[in-house]
Amino acid sequence: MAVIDESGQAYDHPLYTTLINVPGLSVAVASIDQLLTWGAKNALYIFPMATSCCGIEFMATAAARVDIDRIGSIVRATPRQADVMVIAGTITVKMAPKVKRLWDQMPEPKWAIAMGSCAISGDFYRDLYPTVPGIDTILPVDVYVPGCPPDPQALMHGMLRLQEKIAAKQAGTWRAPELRPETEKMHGPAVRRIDDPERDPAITAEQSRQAGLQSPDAPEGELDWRGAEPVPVQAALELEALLRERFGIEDFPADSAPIVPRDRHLELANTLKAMGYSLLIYVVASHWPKPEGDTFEVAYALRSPNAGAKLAQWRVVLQPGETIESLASVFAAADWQEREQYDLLGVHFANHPDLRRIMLPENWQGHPLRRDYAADTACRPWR
Amino acid sequence: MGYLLDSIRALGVTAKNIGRKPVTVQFPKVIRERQERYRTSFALLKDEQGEERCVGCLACERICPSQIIHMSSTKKESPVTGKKRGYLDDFTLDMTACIFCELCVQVCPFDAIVMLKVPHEPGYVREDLVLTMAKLYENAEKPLTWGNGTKLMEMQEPPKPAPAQAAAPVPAPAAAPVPAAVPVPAAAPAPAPVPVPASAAAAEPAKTEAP
Amino acid sequence: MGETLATSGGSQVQTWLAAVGFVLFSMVIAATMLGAAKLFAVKSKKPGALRDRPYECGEEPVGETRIQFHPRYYVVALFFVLFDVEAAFLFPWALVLSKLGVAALVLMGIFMAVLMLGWLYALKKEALRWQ
Amino acid sequence: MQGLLRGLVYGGLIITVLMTATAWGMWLERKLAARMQSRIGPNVVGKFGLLQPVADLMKLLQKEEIYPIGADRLLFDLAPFLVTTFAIATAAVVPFSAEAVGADLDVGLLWVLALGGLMVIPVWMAGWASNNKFALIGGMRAVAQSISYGVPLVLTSLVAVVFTGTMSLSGIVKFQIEHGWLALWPPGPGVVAFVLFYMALLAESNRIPFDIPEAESELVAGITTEYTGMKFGLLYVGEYVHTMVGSAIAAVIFLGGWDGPFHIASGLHWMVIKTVALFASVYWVRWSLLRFRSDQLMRLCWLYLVPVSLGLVVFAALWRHFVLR
Repeated sequence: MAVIDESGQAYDHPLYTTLINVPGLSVAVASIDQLLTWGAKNALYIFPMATSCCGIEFMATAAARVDIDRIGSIVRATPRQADVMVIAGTITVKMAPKVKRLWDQMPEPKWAIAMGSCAISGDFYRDLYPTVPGIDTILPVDVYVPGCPPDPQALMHGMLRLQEKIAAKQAGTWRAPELRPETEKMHGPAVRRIDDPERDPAITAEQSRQAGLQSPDAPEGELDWRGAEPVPVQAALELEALLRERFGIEDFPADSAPIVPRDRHLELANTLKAMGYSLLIYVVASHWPKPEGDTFEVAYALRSPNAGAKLAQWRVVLQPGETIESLASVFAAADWQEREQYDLLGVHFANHPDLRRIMLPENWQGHPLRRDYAADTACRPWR
Repeated sequence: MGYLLDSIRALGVTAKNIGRKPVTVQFPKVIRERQERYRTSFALLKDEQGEERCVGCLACERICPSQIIHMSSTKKESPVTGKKRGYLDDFTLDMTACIFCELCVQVCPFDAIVMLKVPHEPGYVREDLVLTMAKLYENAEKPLTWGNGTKLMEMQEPPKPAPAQAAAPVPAPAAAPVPAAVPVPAAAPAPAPVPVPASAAAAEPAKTEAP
Repeated sequence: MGETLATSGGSQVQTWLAAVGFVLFSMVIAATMLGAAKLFAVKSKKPGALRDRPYECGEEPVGETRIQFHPRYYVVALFFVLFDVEAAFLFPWALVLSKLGVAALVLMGIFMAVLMLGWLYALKKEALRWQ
Repeated sequence: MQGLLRGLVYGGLIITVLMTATAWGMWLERKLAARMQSRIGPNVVGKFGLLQPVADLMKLLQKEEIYPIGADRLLFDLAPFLVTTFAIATAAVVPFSAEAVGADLDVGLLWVLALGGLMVIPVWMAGWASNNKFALIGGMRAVAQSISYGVPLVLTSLVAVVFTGTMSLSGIVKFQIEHGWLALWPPGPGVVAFVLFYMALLAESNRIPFDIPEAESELVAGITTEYTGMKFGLLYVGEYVHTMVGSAIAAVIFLGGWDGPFHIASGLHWMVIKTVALFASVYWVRWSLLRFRSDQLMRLCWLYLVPVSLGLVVFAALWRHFVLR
């Protein structure tokens, strides 16, 4: 088993290296070698790293129509018994260390198939803050299966290509494909973007003019997405009455929820819960950058599931430096929803039992849903 | 008891299945026939005079949601028509991040870029998935999908009053080749009435034998 | 049917030896397969830093692995001992049943009845109810 | 010494055939499972995919060996070795025909039950040594399940002992040749005993619907989670051999062993047919049914199987005493 990797040897084979040097044994070794190679390529157990829609196609590959079992591949749930990792789906920055760990836990000889655009390059999420621009930035990929998602037959084709590669590699005849110099270190798509600063805007304009096309920036006409005026329902009236009488609020905007003072927000939640609004629907924050500092608006919605499914909504406006009382003591569901708002927007909830990041890695810098956060902010080690 | 009866029924179902013919399509031997509107991968077409259809108008490059199309072109005199028009210097379509939305085909005013029915081959390096201009023109030989820019745009326009001589029932757009003289979309300049693209798209049956 | 028991005697030694030989051979087979794996298995040259960590779906293992278990497993073990010892008593009884007559039948009936009383008690105490 | 030699030679022969049969039993299982799901199953490696087990073996041989941090290395290595040894050694006393028997012990049944019961130990070893929570939980459940279902297994085979008055497996077959197969005669309890034995067999060999220790959807791969390469292979093969030998024993105890129906063409081939049919039926059940929950499993065993099998023993004793004489 000449296990030559293009980047040196990934694994060692003590028996082979000992026996090949014994004169007269080379024939025996060669035949054992062929047998092992044949085995290696015909019993590829798969470890599915299915994170999104490609995973569904992956399942279909194991199902009746394509039947990956035909070539001897079965799916094992543990990396210890797998030979191929099929990365099917978008890998986020938080997922990437886990994928790497699972890859490490697979025993040699091992192979990887990147299935679908997201796994190959990050697809059109590739410039966004949470996306790894291609799984080959963290582990060596042997076969890329294009598609969005690739259909099961394409994955089967990928497995066959992998078999060819294993045969060639273990026979020592594998030669890495020659790369064009400009794409040799390609970690993003080979294509430059339209907003690439190296592009001459004059060329773009000239090409458009030649084609007789209008400027693509021309407005497409006014779109009116606004629907009918919201109809006041009984629940809204009930809430309005409550807010008027108990909280002394007079301002009820027609198109959005009433604003409740920060210090009485917890009291309102408790009152509403006592009135039967027992279900927390959402906690959503929004960010308003202002010259004097960042203002946040946190919107809440409660629902009473029993009494005619009434909905109560209100907002709390946070001036720069202010925190908001957590609702986790009233509604258990507020716990993780508030964590999410903290994670993505940096809103601080006072007296929250466990205010940690929930979606992004613990060591993430900044809060990506703030308006001043650039979508393609640098993220180690990928960008 | 219910579990027992259900178990027996389950055993019956599997036993019945053993006698059935498997539905598996044995991939390398038999290539499964694609659906009518199945689309993957791309090709660039040439017209009947052997001229490249693409004039480098950037419509596809601009609309691509993944921003994976890149082209550059120069203006030259056409040896066929004698008029000045754009010619591609380079055209790259990066399949590593394509989402097969078909928008590039829909916006093409010259029916130059079309999609294929056969998927792009899996590759060993990312670069294998980059469709260069040469590869795109080679791909024109493969089975194409039915749709090109003109047909797709026609589909989305409101139905026009039928011309007097074409009173015959209009064939379904999916299967029928386009009539010789299609009305040109208003946006496009008219480089002669848009000729029928090699129209292999609709006519060519799906390949089902071994490659 | 008692012949096998009666006539066995000396020849059974050879049979037992044969059984031991069989076990030896099965050990040889298992050892051969493990040994062959030692010979042919490849070795990673640059093992990933996390290769030897216990598998926990890609996460860092949380807490101790070898933890205390629910006592219901212990109850099951007790029951097993009870019933298996009973079965051990039943085997010789079953072998010589035809020779002993009704007395053996009655005695063993009482034995089983006592055992089932214990079983009923456990049932009532819900010792066998998991969850 | 002569006996030892006989054991080695006969053992070698029987074990080789058994292992080969098990290897292609795996192929048979994959093919059967595939056909039950309207698939084809392995058909690329060799004609009809017949070389698939060989390819699997070759691949497993060359996989890297990994010891997880904190693993008990001795137990970790010993477990697959013992699983395979015990599974194969059980076959020592199984009479495949009047002659083809490794060692026709007069307490053959006890040998089978003892070695089958010993399987618990390496399984728990594997679970404990891996230093993995999935493996540990799998091992714990495996122990609970195995010892629980060991009781009906012992009691139902006791039914056969009560009927036949012998614990030698070939003696049991000879009795059945004389008096009719135990699963059919006496009518009723024999069938029940056979069904209970079959269920206990499924549980002992960790097959669906009793595959709680493996439970892919909950425990990743159960006790084998941390095992790589050939050691995983041995644990896997051990289970299949266990199933195969269990099927053979069920055929011997309840289905008349090498006796043909109505004594037609009795011989080794009948034993092979019965064993393979039982083996295939185990996988038929496996690919058709759902898994029991852990507590349902325990309840089924202790609430129903144990008392029913005890009742069968009592019935057998009465029948033996008053009918057979």
